[in-house]
Amino acid sequence: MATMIQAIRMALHVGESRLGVTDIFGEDVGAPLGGVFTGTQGLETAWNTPLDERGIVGTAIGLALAGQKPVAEIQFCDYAFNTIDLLKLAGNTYWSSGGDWNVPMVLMTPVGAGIRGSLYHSHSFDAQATRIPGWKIVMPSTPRDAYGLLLSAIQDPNPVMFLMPKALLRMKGAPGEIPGEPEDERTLNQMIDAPLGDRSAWKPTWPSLEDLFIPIGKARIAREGSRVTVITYGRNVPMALAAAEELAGEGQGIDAEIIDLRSLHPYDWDAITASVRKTNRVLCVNEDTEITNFGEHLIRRIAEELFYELYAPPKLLAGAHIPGIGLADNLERASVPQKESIRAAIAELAAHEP
Amino acid sequence: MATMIQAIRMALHVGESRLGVTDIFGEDVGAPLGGVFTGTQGLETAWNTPLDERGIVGTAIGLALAGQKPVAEIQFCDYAFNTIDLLKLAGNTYWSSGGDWNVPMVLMTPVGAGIRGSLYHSHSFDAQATRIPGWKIVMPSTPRDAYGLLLSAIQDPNPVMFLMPKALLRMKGAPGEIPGEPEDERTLNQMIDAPLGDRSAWKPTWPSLEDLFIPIGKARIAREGSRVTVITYGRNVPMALAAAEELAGEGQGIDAEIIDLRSLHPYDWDAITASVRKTNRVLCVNEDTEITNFGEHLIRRIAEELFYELYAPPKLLAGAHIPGIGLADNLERASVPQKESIRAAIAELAAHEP
Amino acid sequence: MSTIAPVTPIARASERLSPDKCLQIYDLMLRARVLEERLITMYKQGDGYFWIGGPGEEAFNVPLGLLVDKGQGVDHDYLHLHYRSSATLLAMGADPVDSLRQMKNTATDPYSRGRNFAGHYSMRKWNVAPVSSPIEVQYSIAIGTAMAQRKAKGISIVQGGDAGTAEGDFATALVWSSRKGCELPLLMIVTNNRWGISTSYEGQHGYEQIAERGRAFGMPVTVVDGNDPEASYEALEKAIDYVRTEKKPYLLEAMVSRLRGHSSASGANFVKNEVDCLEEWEKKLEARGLISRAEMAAKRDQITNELAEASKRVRSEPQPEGSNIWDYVFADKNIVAGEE
Amino acid sequence: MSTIAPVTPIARASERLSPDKCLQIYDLMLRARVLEERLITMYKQGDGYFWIGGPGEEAFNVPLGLLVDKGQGVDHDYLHLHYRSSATLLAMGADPVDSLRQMKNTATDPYSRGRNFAGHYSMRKWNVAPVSSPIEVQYSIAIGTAMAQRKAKGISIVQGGDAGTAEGDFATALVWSSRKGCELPLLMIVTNNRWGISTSYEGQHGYEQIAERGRAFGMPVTVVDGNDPEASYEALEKAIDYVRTEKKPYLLEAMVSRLRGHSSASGANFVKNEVDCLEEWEKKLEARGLISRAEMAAKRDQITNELAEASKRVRSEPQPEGSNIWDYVFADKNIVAGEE
Ligand SMILES: Cc1ncc(C[n+]2csc(CCOP(=O)(O)OP(=O)(O)O)c2C)c(N)n1
Ligand SMILES: Cc1ncc(C[n+]2csc(CCOP(=O)(O)OP(=O)(O)O)c2C)c(N)n1
Ligand SMILES: [Mg+2]
Ligand SMILES: [Mg+2]
Repeated sequence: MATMIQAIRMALHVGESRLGVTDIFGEDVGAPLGGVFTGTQGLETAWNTPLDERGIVGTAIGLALAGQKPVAEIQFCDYAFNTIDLLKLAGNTYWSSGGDWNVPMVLMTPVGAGIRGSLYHSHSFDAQATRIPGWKIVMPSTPRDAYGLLLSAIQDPNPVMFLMPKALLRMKGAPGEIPGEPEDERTLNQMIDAPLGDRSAWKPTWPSLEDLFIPIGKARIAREGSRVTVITYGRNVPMALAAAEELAGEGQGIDAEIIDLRSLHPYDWDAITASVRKTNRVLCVNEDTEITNFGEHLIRRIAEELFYELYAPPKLLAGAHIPGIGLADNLERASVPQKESIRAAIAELAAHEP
Repeated sequence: MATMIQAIRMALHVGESRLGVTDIFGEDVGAPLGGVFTGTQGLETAWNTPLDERGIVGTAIGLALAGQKPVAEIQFCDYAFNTIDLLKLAGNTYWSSGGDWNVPMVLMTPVGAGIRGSLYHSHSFDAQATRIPGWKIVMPSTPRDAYGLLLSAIQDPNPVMFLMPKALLRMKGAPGEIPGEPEDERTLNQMIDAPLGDRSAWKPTWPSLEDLFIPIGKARIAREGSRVTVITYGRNVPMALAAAEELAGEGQGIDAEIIDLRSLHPYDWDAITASVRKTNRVLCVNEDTEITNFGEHLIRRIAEELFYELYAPPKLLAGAHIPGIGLADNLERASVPQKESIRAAIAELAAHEP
Repeated sequence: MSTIAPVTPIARASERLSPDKCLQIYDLMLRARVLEERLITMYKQGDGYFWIGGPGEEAFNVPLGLLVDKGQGVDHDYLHLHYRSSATLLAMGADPVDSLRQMKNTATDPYSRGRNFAGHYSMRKWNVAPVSSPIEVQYSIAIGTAMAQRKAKGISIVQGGDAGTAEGDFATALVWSSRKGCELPLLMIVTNNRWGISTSYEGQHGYEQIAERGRAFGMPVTVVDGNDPEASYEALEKAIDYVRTEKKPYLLEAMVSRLRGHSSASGANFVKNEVDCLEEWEKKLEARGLISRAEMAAKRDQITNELAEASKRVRSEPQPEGSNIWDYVFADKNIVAGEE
Repeated sequence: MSTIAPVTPIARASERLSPDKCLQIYDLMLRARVLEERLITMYKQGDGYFWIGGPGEEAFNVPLGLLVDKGQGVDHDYLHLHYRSSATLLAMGADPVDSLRQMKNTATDPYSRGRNFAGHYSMRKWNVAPVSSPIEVQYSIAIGTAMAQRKAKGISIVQGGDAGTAEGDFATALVWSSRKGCELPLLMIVTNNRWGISTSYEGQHGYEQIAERGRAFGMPVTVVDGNDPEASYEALEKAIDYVRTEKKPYLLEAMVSRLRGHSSASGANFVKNEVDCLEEWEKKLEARGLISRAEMAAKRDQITNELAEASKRVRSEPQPEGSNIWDYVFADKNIVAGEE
């Protein structure tokens, strides 16, 4: 029953206690706050950096080169765009040095809309991230996946980006889905959530967590279905599931398969292929802006390699191609996919006959 | 008969002499060098900045806000990746201020491979640029288009990015294609090219250049054809033309239509639609890395909106999705599209029957 | 404030402004404070999604607003502010109701049409560049307006917080504004409240005062007690005058308080362990016999009521439509260059 | 060098190194110079696409290479160099033939497998981080290795040019390395040749010497005559010793020459109006009676011939295959952490 942010915190604890994590750092990551979303509360190696994202990424690269295992945070992905050159460098160091230096760092950053974050707390990062070769990119949609993907990210010898869908950070998982978590939600909260008010004397009590390495590159079939394939990740997974359930409940035979990609690079082409061969109709859903979007890569590849499997034009549902996400609720909702628009897109695709 | 770089220089001269350009600046843009590709030699308002790309972009935004007309250069687009946040800001200022402030700046930067530039002088920028809403993005493939697009960029009240395909900068145009240029190539060189050696006393003599505003958003049909549509821009245009001519010369009826997009955002969807409806087969060619690539946007949209027009799977030919372009000739050639690979792709598409 | 290094002594003032000016400053400080309180109330009542603002900076920001040469174009001053600048805007004459509109993200919000957070001002008619959330980018942008003013009457003024000076853009402004022979008329202000969000000044800096960083670049630097409106007024007057006359850069650091925490994300409750400049100023004005406690209370009540009324009216103003997201993507006129 | 500010007096040396050390330095300076000349010849003969390197920096870079604690891991020194560091590498013991291989972009190039430009070294076994083309990013990365060394024996050394200090990353290194209570063992070196590519130092900086910028951060700063190997040796010894002992940052600026212009893009021809440190050193050694002109000439001939021979051999080494582009995209072992 951990929330996603608790799952992340527990994974970081496992990281620093037995996977060699030496430094967890970023703006407001250390005490007393423990991260603007509480993701780093109570961790032993968490510390506050200067307000300088370039310094954060540079430091992570340097620590990694020195054989450490850094986990760096950019407070919101919206503030990572002055570091793209450094991210590219982290991604090309192993290649440009002909295999001389690998860069084992993890970069975590909250992404996406859904919290009325206005222009600079609503950005997506998946399109940008998948454009940076040499990085592995993961993005969970459940607390369990968050835990298991973060452990794998920490263990990977390459730079790995861990995108945190901020609208899902308080989402609760199924009881016991994180191996070793206490049965009871309140027990967990009392063990690992910092108290309100003065925390100077507080220390967390960590449950005896077990390993769970969710392989990078493997998708999860979040719902089996036969009529339409929906390829999505992060915040849009529960939305797509809800849309699919609604449609299924209506008894029109609209049975959507939902692929939770989890790993954006490398991604699970086998899972995509198998599903498209089965349903013959495909929808990609994500929040990033529409032009030069990662979903467009997936659709381009599907159109190129699975053209003759398709009974309907492949479809993308993505963020509007506009300069920002506006604060007012109407603006935010009109800017990124919603359950209703996903539902309509699935229904529209399902209507196509071969 | 001007080269593309001369055409750019002449457009900048027109800009500063009658379109209100107040400042042309960047690293090594001013005297004595006049730009690493000579694009700013002899210009009155050209000056050298500190070695700081963030300062260059910030200064351009500020000058624009103050009612000036800046043309800023990033020496190689490879060095623009620490300024993406500022580029996003330039692109969102009109929108976020609800129409209060527009940002009339031009950013020019050389892009692409083809000069054995190794990792950091071979980058493309089209995928990155088209991901930044609020910008117009243009990229010429001929000296005439360079001249006409740059004049339009200068006149536009929005931020406009002028991508210079560096492999084509010395390419010569047809005589007289730039209105007002002298008939004779040597005359032009003597008028506007800085001498070797000491240039402290040199001043250019500018021809009486006429206006040519190539509309942003309009493609050019570089070659008419009926069997396959090739959508491309910049360096790949002459390559695609050569491939098409070779194929046409072989008399197998493989007649490719080449669309030189010229304007990447906004782009000419009408021209694309008309061509795809005619040929029913489509190939996108560009040098940027393959995943989350602008050509993938075009193909996704074509697959979505023109699905039933297609006789063959749409195809993308793009840069390999690897961390860099290697120096050795074999590496560079294997990394980005070449005439041979374009030719093979056209032929393969042409072979598909409805 | 024992940590202030002797090398850049803090500028302090004694009674030196006229009674009228003192009361004008008081009126504006009070209005700014009450406005922020109203915005916080709106947030707490669900009439807004997020609050960030400047309670604790009024004693510095009001003088700034009063001293600016307000107008449009290079012959007036450009302002590149951050999200704690409401008092500056009010002192310049902005309508506080517009701030309520931005808080409530109404379609009538003149600063961003319901798109941006509270405190993200934009006023081209007064050279107020759009406030944007990313920390410190305004320092790089201010270089450009200052460059456009090398031969004009106006100057550029850029302001940001202490933690943000760690960003490269702060160094960029120092480097670009001080190039020998190409100095820029740029006043750089750091409003130092000794906090990032939750990260304190201690352990993040290698010097006592941020102003030290200007010295290497040959520019005058001053640290001022930003909780004292008279000291602030004088320091700003001196700095602005220098920049306007010499056409050269100046770095001014103001020590201020953060009275409501970082933002609504940290609760926006009043903190008790920082100097409250308004309270201090009230004490001084009372001691000088310029205004009585009763008059102060009446004034506060009146402003509070006005804004409470206004916030009710704003509630009924229209929200933007979803389709509005497509407005203002591209300009078709060059308005900043005077095109109508 | 009349422009050097008195506030940070240039460190100069008189005869203070032993004759053996002097001759060792001479030997390495000469080898480095001849190597660069060979690389330029290769470029001019079409045996390479681009040349950039360090002729004119030998008197500083050789002492640096000799003084570094060479080895692998945090207990040795990390080096974050730029593209003019061949003399440092040679002084550390690198094989000059490997530089020829990188110039010719052969598959045997150990630094980048034919992928990167000449002078872009990478040697994990000696803690030499990969040289990358983007200016100044090494200053941000060096923070990380220095942080890993707070309790280790090694230090981090980062080096870059003068023009590049305008990038925010230079300020980032100053800020992060000097945080009170969290100082880093980081030696920052600026090799000041008073040029960007074609942009001269004049008019780009607001101070006489870049070293001034370190003062605000409370770190020791020195300017040294980088054309004098003895002064350089002493200044480096002092700086390295300070950083190693105190575990705190130090900023060292070395005034050097650029003897072949910026790169092959500007012709790579010898310039006559700059001090040639090798020539100066030869004069001194001759005056001190340590080596004769004839011996010098013989030595130079011998090295020149060796490298000419080597470059012929390198010509026949294999080029990388096109399919090699897919190698080394992802690591499957954590080699930097010691995994084999
Ligand atoms: C580039 C960037 N990084 C991070 C943030 C998130 N953030 C918002 S305010 C803040 C702290 C700012 O502290 P300071 O500069 O001292 O200004 P203050 O809020 O104290 O006035 C941070 C980290 C941001 N807005 N922009
Ligand atoms: C970020 C970045 N911007 C621009 C360039 C292009 N460039 C290569 S060297 C150079 C000049 C560097 O001058 P300086 O830092 O003084 O070093 P020097 O070459 O003089 O040793 C420039 C502008 C680059 N390599 N990286
Ligand atoms: Mg602060
Ligand atoms: Mg230099």
